[in-house]
Amino acid sequence: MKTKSIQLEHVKKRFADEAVFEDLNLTIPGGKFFAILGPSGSGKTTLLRLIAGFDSVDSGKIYLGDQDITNMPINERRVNTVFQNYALFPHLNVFDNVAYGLRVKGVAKDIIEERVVQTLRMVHLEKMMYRSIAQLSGGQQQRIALARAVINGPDVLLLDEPLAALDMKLRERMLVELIELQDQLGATFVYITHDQVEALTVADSMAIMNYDGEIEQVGTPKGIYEFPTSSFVAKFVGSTNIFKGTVEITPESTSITIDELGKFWTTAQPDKTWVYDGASVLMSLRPEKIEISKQPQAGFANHVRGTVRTIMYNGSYTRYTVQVEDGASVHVFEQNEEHFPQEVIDYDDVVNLYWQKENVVLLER
Amino acid sequence: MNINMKSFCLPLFVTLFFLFLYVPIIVLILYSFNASTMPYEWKGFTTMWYKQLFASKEAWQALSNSLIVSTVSVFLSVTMAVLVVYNGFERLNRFFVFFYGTLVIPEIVLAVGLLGFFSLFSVSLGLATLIAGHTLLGLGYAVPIVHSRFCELERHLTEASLDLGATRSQTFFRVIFPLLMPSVFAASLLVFVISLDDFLIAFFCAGAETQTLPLYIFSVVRSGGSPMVNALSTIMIFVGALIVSFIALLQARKVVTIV
Amino acid sequence: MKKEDLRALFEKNMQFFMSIPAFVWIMIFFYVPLMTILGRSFFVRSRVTFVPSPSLENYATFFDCTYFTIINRSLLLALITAVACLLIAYPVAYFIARHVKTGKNILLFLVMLPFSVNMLIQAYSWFFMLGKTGIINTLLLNLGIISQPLHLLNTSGAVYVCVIYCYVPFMILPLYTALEKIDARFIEASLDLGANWLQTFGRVIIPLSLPGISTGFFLVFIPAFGEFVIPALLGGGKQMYASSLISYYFLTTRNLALGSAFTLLSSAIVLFVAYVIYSWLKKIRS
Amino acid sequence: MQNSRLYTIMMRSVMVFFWVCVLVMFLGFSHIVHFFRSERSINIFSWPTLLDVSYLERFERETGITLHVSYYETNEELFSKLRATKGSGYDLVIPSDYVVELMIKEGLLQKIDQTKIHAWPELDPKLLSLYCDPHNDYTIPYFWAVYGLGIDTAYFKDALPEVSWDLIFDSKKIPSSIGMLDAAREAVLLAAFYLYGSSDIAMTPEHIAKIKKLLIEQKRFVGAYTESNIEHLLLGKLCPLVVAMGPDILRIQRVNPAIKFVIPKEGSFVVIDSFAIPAKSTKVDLVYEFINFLLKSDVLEHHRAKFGMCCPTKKMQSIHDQTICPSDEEFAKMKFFKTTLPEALLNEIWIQLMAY
Repeated sequence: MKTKSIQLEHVKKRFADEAVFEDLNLTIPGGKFFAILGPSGSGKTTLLRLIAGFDSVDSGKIYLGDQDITNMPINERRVNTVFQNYALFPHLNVFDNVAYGLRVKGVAKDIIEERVVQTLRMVHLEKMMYRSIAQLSGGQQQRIALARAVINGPDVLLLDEPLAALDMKLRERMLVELIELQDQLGATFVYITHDQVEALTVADSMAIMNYDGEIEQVGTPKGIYEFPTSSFVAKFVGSTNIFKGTVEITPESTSITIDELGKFWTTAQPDKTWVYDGASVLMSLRPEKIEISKQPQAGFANHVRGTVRTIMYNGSYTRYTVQVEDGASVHVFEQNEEHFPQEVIDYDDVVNLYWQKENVVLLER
Repeated sequence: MNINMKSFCLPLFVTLFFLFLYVPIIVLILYSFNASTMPYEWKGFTTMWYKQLFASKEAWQALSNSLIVSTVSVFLSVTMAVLVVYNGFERLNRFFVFFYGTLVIPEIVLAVGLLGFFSLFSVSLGLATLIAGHTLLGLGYAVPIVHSRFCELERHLTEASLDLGATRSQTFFRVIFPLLMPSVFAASLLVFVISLDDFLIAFFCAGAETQTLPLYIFSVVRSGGSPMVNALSTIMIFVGALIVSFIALLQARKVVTIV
Repeated sequence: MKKEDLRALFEKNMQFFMSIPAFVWIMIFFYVPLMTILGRSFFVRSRVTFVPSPSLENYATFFDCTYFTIINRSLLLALITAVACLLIAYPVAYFIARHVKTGKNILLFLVMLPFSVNMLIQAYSWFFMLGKTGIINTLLLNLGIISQPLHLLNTSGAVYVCVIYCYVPFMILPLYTALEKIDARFIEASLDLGANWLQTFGRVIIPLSLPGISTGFFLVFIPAFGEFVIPALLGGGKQMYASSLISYYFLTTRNLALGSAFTLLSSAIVLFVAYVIYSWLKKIRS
Repeated sequence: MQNSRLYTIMMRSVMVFFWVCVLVMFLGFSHIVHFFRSERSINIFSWPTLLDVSYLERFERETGITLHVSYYETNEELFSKLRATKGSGYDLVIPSDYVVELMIKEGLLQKIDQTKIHAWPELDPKLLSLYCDPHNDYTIPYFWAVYGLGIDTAYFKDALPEVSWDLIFDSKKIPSSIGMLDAAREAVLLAAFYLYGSSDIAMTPEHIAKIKKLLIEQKRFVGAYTESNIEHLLLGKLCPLVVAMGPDILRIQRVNPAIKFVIPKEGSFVVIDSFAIPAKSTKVDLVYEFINFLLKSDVLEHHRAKFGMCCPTKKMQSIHDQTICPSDEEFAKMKFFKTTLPEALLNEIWIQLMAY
């Protein structure tokens, strides 16, 4: 199974009045699960439609492996798509839907029969072979759409928010199945979603797109979550606290002074050129990286005091909003490890917030 | 008081209404069996008018003209409608309002316009001009019906089929056409009935040689009518009833929605 | 332009090529004829030079009371037919929509059946109803209401009755759909708030069915104005309606210029009157 | 990039042009059929009630000349079609006398050679040298008929009124309801004849006003304006008296003998349909052959029996039904529907009558 990467170079696309992509460059590694995450309206679906060939680029090139598929007709691209609302053919039953791709290419009947049974077994729906589409549930329809695409052995499988219509439990189970399927087939999966949990769990690597259709960051899920390169990525993937402040660099330490909040230590960040003495930067601090307690704690580089304003119990964790002296509020996540914790934090309690200086990320914008 | 008014007057009014609707037709059918040549007195039961009708060359000529024109214009208008809806959907969508013109303008303006147009280019009136008019009428009905059905279709079906490797024509014949089939069928039936019944366009654009069924009936009825026309009307009533019940059946099974 | 470039270009525009015939047909057989009507009515070809020059000469002939009586007669026919159809169709549509529980489709089918019959035949059937020895006359004679047969045929009364007869189904369908759509809860709410049956009818049912009424009205009004067959068959050639005058110009006297001008004039008037009624109905609705 | 846009536009206009050509071919189809018509064929344009199809087939069998017959409903239709094609497209037309005058003025007809017509000497002299073609250079008289009154004698029982045009114009003498002609020219000229003894006079505005008043007064009594529906009026007892042509009443008489055709004493109108050859026709000798066939006495007799019209030859005079084909001296009193009023004025009067 040759693994084909996808390359988009200087892609420009305009729809009537507004430009979706001005100058898009993206490389999607072959044979991997690649997620494209972005708010709705960021043009991620248009990106998918460009790769699939439903829309044509205004200028720029798209490569599949080393083959230029920019103007190749839809049906000649070794690319298959799973649509958000499945687009199963209502007048065909399950067998005919799955067999459609092979039938149009004129594959022999018996081979079709065998391939369909094998693919349906892969999605655990071999019993549903001759059912009509209307009789299937949402999850089953989604799996049939998947089977219909996968049976053609494409180099690239495009998934346009395929789990959007499913309930939470079913979605988790489908994510696992997708990952197994990708390992089994080895094809390049391109997964479009606006749900960060899906993206983080399923992707080997992913790209974040912002509202203007630009790619903010490309990297592994861990890389993007832990070390976002812009406040947009930080806020969009997971939630975070953003503070504006100025940097102070001394030979042995680097610190950042947040207006009215005080001075906090951070690690030296030599690779970031825009971090110099006196530069005004943004500081991103993940809520789960903050330790909250009424009693003072030791061993933490940074500390600040505040009063608890809201408490949201969320089952596996509790989310506090703590208001610090100058009015800024800080979100803190705390894992509920015990049924009966020693220290119970309540509304309007005065608490201490501690965090290590390594857990802070400086951002330019 | 008003409760029994409603429960008594309304049903009475409705039965009177149905009488008003059906008595003329029943009388018409009855008189088709009337023996007297003049449709005034009842002279006993006979079916000779049906024999005479089947023997009359002119009636058969009118019927064959009508059938030729109707089938050709149904075929032309429905094929063109399906082609324009399937192929023109993405880019030419905003031009679809073009097709609704024929429904708004009174039909006499259509007929008169065609006659003026044909005489301007000295096109000799005949079957061809009649087919042109009826196909135009047909397009006015077929395009909206097929277009509304096409809009109901899942937007991505065409793309899904292309994505799975089918060519555009394979997509059309394997996915789009089967799904459009009910509306195509309903449109053809409707256009066929309209073309068969159309009088105005035929009256202006058919010229003297080609006589369609409505023109034949009109010329006979205009000169006082004859029981043969009664016989012909009875047959047309039953054929019409068959077609309407067929459409009602289709509609009952939610296959096709026109109304 | 090499050969295969041409081929590729054709391939790319194949969709355009397949979708064009419908547009060409509509353009040539609808919009061009309309232009010829416009052209003929506005341009007068001087007898001598045959050079068409724009002039309102054709329209001038129509600013005379005879032509307006003809148009008024058609407008009156259209208006009376529409109102009569409304008064006849509304109770029937209401009965079928709200009172009939089972067999709604059968009743609707029975309403639609005469509609499937050609209008010519419907007109012809009224020959037998209204003739001197027709059904109505014999009925009235037998009942002794009249002494000798009435003169019903070849009168404008016959034309009105037959036009109403032919156009009632056009009115029933939109009314039926509008009445059936009214949610029973509104009626219950109105009754619950103390309104009696008549008030509910006036304040809830009729306003909510106004869309159906206006659709039905126009489905009857505009075609009834252009009615040509029924006056020709049952009117005894005594009174000219708009369409009969149009056919007189086009077929009998072959004066296409005046015919086109009159067609445009009468269509403009009927569409204008329709618009006035439409906006009046809309004002009631809001 | 720019020229591909240009090519697309060019390609698309070629496509549109292609479909337009297909359409033009579709419409012109009937014209093309005209071209391929065999040499030995003639196009005839005539009234529907003049030629019997079975006899046309007999002619085709005997001579091998194929006949393409098309029909017109009114003289105006014939005249406007011939004028539109400048006298081409047809080889033989059969216009009524008042249209012949117009056609000759517009140069739509070509001269005929009287020697080629075998039956020429037998033609009834009273039908020759008419007002519209004094020297018969362009026309050969064929069938003719006279207007008059169709009376249902059963209605009047024995008190048959004295037959005159008062019966349809004088409000005191008009019976309950009458059938009137539904053509502008005939009705207006008939009214002029009733008022002024002849329609061949210079019409002044007062004349026209009086004609209009007369027709409008008469409208109250008119059961129906029709020429094709008189059978229904008479037999259906709707109108006891109708204005009609002789042959039509003759046909009704076969069904109900009580219906008689009478020519009013003041005289009436006669309409003569005659053969004429359009200016641009090239098959003149074939046409002569066809005319000679139609003027043969047995063919004339068959058409007279079938349509009831009066024959053009003297010899047939004797077997005519005297009531509908008047003798020579009565014929002298007959008038023609000569065009004494401009057509626009005729139509205006008629529309005002109809609008009333």
